Amino acid sequence: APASSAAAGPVDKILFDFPFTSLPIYAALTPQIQAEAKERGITVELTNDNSDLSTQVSNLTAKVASDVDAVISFPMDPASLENVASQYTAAGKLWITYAGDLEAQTTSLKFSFEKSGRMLGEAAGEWATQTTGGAGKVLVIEDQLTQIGRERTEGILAGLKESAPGLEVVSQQQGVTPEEGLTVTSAVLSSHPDLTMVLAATGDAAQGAYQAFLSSGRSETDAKTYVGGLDGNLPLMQAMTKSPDSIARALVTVKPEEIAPAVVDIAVQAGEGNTAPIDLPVYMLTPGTPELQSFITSFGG
Amino acid sequence: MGFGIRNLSKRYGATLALDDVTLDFKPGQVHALLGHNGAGKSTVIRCLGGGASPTAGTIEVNGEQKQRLTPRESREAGIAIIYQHLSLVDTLSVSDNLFLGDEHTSRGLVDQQRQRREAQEVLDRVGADFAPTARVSQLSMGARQLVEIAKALRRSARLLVLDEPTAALSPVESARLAALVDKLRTEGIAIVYVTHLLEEVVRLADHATVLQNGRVVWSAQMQGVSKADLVRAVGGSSHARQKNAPPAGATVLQLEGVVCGSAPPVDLSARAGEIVGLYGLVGSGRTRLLETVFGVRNRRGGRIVVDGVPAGTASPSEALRAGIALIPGDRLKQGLFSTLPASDNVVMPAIARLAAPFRKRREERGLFSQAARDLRLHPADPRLPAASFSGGNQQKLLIGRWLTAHDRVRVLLVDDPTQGVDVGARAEIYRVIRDAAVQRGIAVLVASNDPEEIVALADRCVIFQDGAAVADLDMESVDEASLLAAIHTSPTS
Amino acid sequence: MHSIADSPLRTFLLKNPLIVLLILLVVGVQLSTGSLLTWQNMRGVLLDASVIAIAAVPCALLIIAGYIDLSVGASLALGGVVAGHVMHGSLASAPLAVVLAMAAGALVGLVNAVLSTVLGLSPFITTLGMLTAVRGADQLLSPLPLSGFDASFQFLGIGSVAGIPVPVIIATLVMVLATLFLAATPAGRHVYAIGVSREAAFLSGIAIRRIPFFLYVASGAMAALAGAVTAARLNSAPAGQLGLGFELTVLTAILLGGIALTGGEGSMLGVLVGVLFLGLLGNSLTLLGVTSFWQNVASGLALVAAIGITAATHEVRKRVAARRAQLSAPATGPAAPAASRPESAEIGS
Amino acid sequence: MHSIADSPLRTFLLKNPLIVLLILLVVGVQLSTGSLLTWQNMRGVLLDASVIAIAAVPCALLIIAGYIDLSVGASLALGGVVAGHVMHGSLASAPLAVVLAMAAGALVGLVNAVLSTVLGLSPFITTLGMLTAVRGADQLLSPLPLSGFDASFQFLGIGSVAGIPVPVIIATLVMVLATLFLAATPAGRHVYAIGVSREAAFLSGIAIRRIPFFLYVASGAMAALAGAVTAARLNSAPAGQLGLGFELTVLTAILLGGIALTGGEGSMLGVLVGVLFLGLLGNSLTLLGVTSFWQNVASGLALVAAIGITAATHEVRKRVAARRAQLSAPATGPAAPAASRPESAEIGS
Ligand SMILES: Nc1ncnc2c1ncn2[C@@H]1O[C@H](COP(=O)(O)OP(=O)(O)OP(=O)(O)O)[C@@H](O)[C@H]1O
Ligand SMILES: Nc1ncnc2c1ncn2[C@@H]1O[C@H](COP(=O)(O)OP(=O)(O)OP(=O)(O)O)[C@@H](O)[C@H]1O
Ligand SMILES: [Mg+2]
Ligand SMILES: [Mg+2]
Repeated sequence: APASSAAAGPVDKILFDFPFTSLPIYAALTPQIQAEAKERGITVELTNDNSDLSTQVSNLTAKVASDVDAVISFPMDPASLENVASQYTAAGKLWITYAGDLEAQTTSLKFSFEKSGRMLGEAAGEWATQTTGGAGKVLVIEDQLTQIGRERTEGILAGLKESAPGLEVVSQQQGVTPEEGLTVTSAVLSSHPDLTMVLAATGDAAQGAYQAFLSSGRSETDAKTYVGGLDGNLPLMQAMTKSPDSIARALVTVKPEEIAPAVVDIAVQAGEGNTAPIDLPVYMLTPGTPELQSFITSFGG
Repeated sequence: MGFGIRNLSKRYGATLALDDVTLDFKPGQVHALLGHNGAGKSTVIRCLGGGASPTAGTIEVNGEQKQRLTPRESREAGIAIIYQHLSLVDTLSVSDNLFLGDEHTSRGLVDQQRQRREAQEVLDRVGADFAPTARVSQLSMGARQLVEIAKALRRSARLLVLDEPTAALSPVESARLAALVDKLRTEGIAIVYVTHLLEEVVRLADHATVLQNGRVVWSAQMQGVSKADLVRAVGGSSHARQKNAPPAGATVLQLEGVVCGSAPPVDLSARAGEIVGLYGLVGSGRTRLLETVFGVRNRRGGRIVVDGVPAGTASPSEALRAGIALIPGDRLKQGLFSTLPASDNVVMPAIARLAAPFRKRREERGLFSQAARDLRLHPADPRLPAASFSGGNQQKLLIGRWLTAHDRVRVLLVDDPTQGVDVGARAEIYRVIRDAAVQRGIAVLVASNDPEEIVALADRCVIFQDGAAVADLDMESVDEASLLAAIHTSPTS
Repeated sequence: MHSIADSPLRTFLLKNPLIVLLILLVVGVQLSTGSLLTWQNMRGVLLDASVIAIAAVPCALLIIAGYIDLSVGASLALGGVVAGHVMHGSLASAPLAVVLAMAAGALVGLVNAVLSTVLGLSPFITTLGMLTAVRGADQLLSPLPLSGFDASFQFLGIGSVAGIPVPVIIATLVMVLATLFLAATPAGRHVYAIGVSREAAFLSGIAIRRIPFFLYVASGAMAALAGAVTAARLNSAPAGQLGLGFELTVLTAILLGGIALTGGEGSMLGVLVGVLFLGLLGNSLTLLGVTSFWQNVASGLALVAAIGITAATHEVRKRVAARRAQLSAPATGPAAPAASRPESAEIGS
Repeated sequence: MHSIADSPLRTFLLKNPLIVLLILLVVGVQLSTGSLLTWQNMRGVLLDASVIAIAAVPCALLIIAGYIDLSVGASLALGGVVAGHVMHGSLASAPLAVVLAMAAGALVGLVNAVLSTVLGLSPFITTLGMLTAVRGADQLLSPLPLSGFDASFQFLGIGSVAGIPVPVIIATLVMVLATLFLAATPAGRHVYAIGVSREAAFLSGIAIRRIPFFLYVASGAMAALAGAVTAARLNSAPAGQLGLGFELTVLTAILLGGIALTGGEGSMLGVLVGVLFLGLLGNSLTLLGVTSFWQNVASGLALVAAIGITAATHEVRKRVAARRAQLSAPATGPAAPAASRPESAEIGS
């Protein structure tokens, strides 16, 4: 529900607030947004939230009185940002929620996390049905600390269950970084040497899992092994290009080069009074995906 | 009604620091506790003050027998203690320290005004010339001692315990303290007085007890007891001056117009084998001079020449390279590695010299046992942490560090060498210093507050006043009285 | 005792150089952005600073007493979660929520106190262990974020009394009480004594365990209060995200305020300056539009610079005092005030 | 000196109680999961532990000397990023990558060294500032992750020599060298002396700045080496994610190993035990299938328990030594070796 469609007016300056500054996607995305905006004569400011909720709130609060016309913010905890969002809209600015919906928002840029998780789960389940008759042991590397992580994890589990009920989820472990993925997978591999699938709520953790398989002696192209994750991850995409049989079998991701125009577009459109939300597509990347190379490029590879 | 201890024992690990000791402390009497370093004197005091709990026996307070005391109980029973190692809080003011743990309050808040007023009164009583608002960290050792005494007096104690109170005091301050003790005695306070200075015992004590290895070996009223009797009872040898042949070596150390801080330039020289005493009042600048020569403090001017070569002394390690070593005065703070084993404390500066390039453990052990023997270290256990040695034995560890370690030392600077050291070891330390000077042909500067020590040790004595070297006395013609006279005459007269 | 008249302001500033830096920062950023000193912006800065200050004050007292509490981040989250649960429960009442949150924090503090003061375990590692354990507990208590509270509860975070935001009032109160405690009560003096030397304090008959025990409990309770305030501000209490890394923020503010980890020194004014400095630094970098990775570089270097300037001024102050003492005091008088051990400078402590 | 025969093993275990806990942990988890002691699993644990150990060793030396380095997490990432850049550059060569990574880390160490030892600023806050600043620099150097390295470089992380993984070899080497350094060189002894009392060390002519200076440089270089190893293991070097929170892991391992933050005590064996304990604890919880929130609770409590048991054994050891000495020694004999400072126990330190 657009709280303030009255705040129409040309958008000259936008604030892009993406809190997870340590993620590679942050570094991939921001220059593209800046380039896109520049082409249209719009300036972009960035925040530095260091993946910390209270820093995000402080930084956004500090900018309420500034001359930005629109903010595109990825809320670390949606409820916590309602207040800030209403301050922005009250100040006559546009609030665009990135990956979520707030009551006080002008509009939103949607990514369905549950859906992308489900896509991965279903793809993995189908693969298992085809190659192993739907049997096998699965490790799910989850992220219970953030809202999006929880949604993704739910999607993965639901997708798996629907498409291959015979799969056994032997362990669910917290992990978001490559190091965490590596450590956790190594440990689970030792209690379940016959582990065949790892699905991770982040591509980075999936990459750690991939390395764990390799260093446990699993072949890069082992026919019965499946590693999949959410979000682009360069090393995994590169592994996919190396061989069609790579155990890096699936990544569900958005396309940075679609996000950048969308971010600028939605702000401009909202400024013009059009507050329809934009739904960004997600893509399933597999070793056979033809545009793999273009994804690699847009992720900075 | 009185105070005392009955069959008191205290064990530290394997050390029986007190072994069935019974003592009475009577009102209006000064009871002196004597004995070698590590005999158990401070342990008696720690038991009285609640700093240690006895293993067996009882403590009598006001006619009541107690198994142990907490510090608070001890204080409430009227016991006031001045510990051997001062227990003041550096970051607080004098008056805060005086009332620590016993503050005057009004409506729950500290009554600063009243505290300052009372602090001023008690500071006046001990003759202190600093304000109650001064921070303790800004006071000299002597002044801190006065704070401790004032702290004890303030509580109108009925048993006052002083553990080597004069070890860091000048003769003037000691005399002032003696007068205070006399006055308190007439007020009916029982006093326990620990010291290694037998003069003080003769002058002050009504009763004396000698401890040895935690046991009472001698105890008597002081009427008719002479200093010689005490020396015999303590088991030390009196350290009469053994005259060496006057040193005829070449000049080893020359200070040419050395300026430290705001003091006037100092010229001074010492020859091989010569021991030069530095004598003066508290704050007369001896420590500062020694620290400047050793590179601890910035030298503002002048030259330091060792064996004819100008020595750079920008830091202690440079000074050491130039052949200058210092045994610092505030040894516990400036010297002791309290948690490291005794052997490390002794051999630390020697480790690097012995190593080639790896450490030579056997030689290190040899050095330690040599020092332990020379200085009668007790216990002579290299593995015991330095903190668990008695005060005097900690001093010995540090003296041992410098008297054994450095072959290359040409100049030895010694600040207050026998502070807190017992009579027997005192003689040993003098012998070790003298031997080092004569046999190794090094020049020694000894700063001391004890005229007796200067007489016993020095070949020559330089008198300090207000940071300046005002007189140079040949010790052949000097005794303690003339030394005392020298520091109290003004340099202009 | 000073024979040369010195302006009290100058002495004060020499003693608290960070204040000068703070003023320079404020003036500089205000001139270049024009928006630092707006009421709106300062309100945000003060609100952030208040939350830090509420938890930092008892923590600073612990450090002065020679202890440390690294578990405040988890206690903060605990406070938020407990308050959130109460507000979503059947007895929803803002005062009850605050009281129970503080009680839960106090419980964590109690465990810290028993471990560190009664059992004498290393405060650093026990409170670090508690940080991890309590953080786990927070998430178990509230795996999903609680949000959407009564206005009565939100008042704690976004309300104002006489135009002053409630968290600022609380922080001011805490700070004033702590200042009074330190300066004017016996226990306050004892905090310093314990920090300098537990042994000396013990021998003076001071309750060397009871005071830090109480401070640990206070630290837990205050961190939880800060958590309740944060939850009220956010109108949400996400267990996994509240107070992440908060312990380091608090510690940094305290250290910036000139309170040494070795204990025995420091003042509440220092804490205030440290907290404000941290808050204004982050805010200024954001207002200046410094890009994100450069912000990290800049704020890290600013920390180093701040501590460097404090140390340098300290040095200057000592020199000045020493020179002045030389001029005024007789050479044989008692050691001059403030002229402390020249050696230590050379050792570079 | 011991009149009652005691088994050296028993003495050893009483001195290093964490080893007992470690063994109990291993046996318990092995019995209930059957997979802890598989080669596959131990290999994983050892690899993780090696990375921690490489950085923890010089860090522990710094702590023994009374300093601290909190910037190791950022130096680790820096090492990974620099090595990654070299491997993607025109001169791609694994040895060069390692050397340049270590040089970059050493540079960070150098800055820390100048700030903390030469200028004498608070090591805690300066290295904390450097942590933030260097982390920012890491991300500026490599905003996008570098990945896909030569096999020659990956060998550093996943290769083996004679069946032993390369990181384990490196860690062992570092540990052995440090043990030798501490025990057999004068500088090693000086580290303890400086840690106990800088002033006393200074007056003993010890290079009180040079030694910690060198240790800071070593700490930076070794953390960067650990970073290169990690990058090789992961086959990628994501600047923002490498070594997040690593400084706390390292510090925890060191403290668990019985090295006190006050300086002056500790051994490399302690670091080894601490590192292994941390690694095995996390691994065991994963093997046992404990869910993530409970893992936090359990590992926090395990830390507290570990430090508690160490302290309790210490106490027992003192008592035993005292009793034994009473039985065997004559009343006035020298003190037993292990009986240190009973008062301090009475003060409850
Ligand atoms: N904390 C301790 N731990 C172990 N042993 C101790 C401890 N304190 C004292 N001792 C031992 O107890 C014995 C008695 O020490 P005490 O301090 O009472 O001696 P003292 O007579 O005061 O000696 P000094 O004249 O040197 O001060 C010594 O052998 C000493 O090593
Ligand atoms: N820690 C200090 N800080 C500042 N000034 C000091 C300090 N210690 C001594 N002084 C000053 O330096 C001057 C010389 O003192 P020094 O300690 O060298 O005298 P001393 O002859 O060794 O006396 P003492 O008997 O106290 O050892 C005195 O004016 C004293 O006030
Ligand atoms: Mg004694
Ligand atoms: Mg002196």
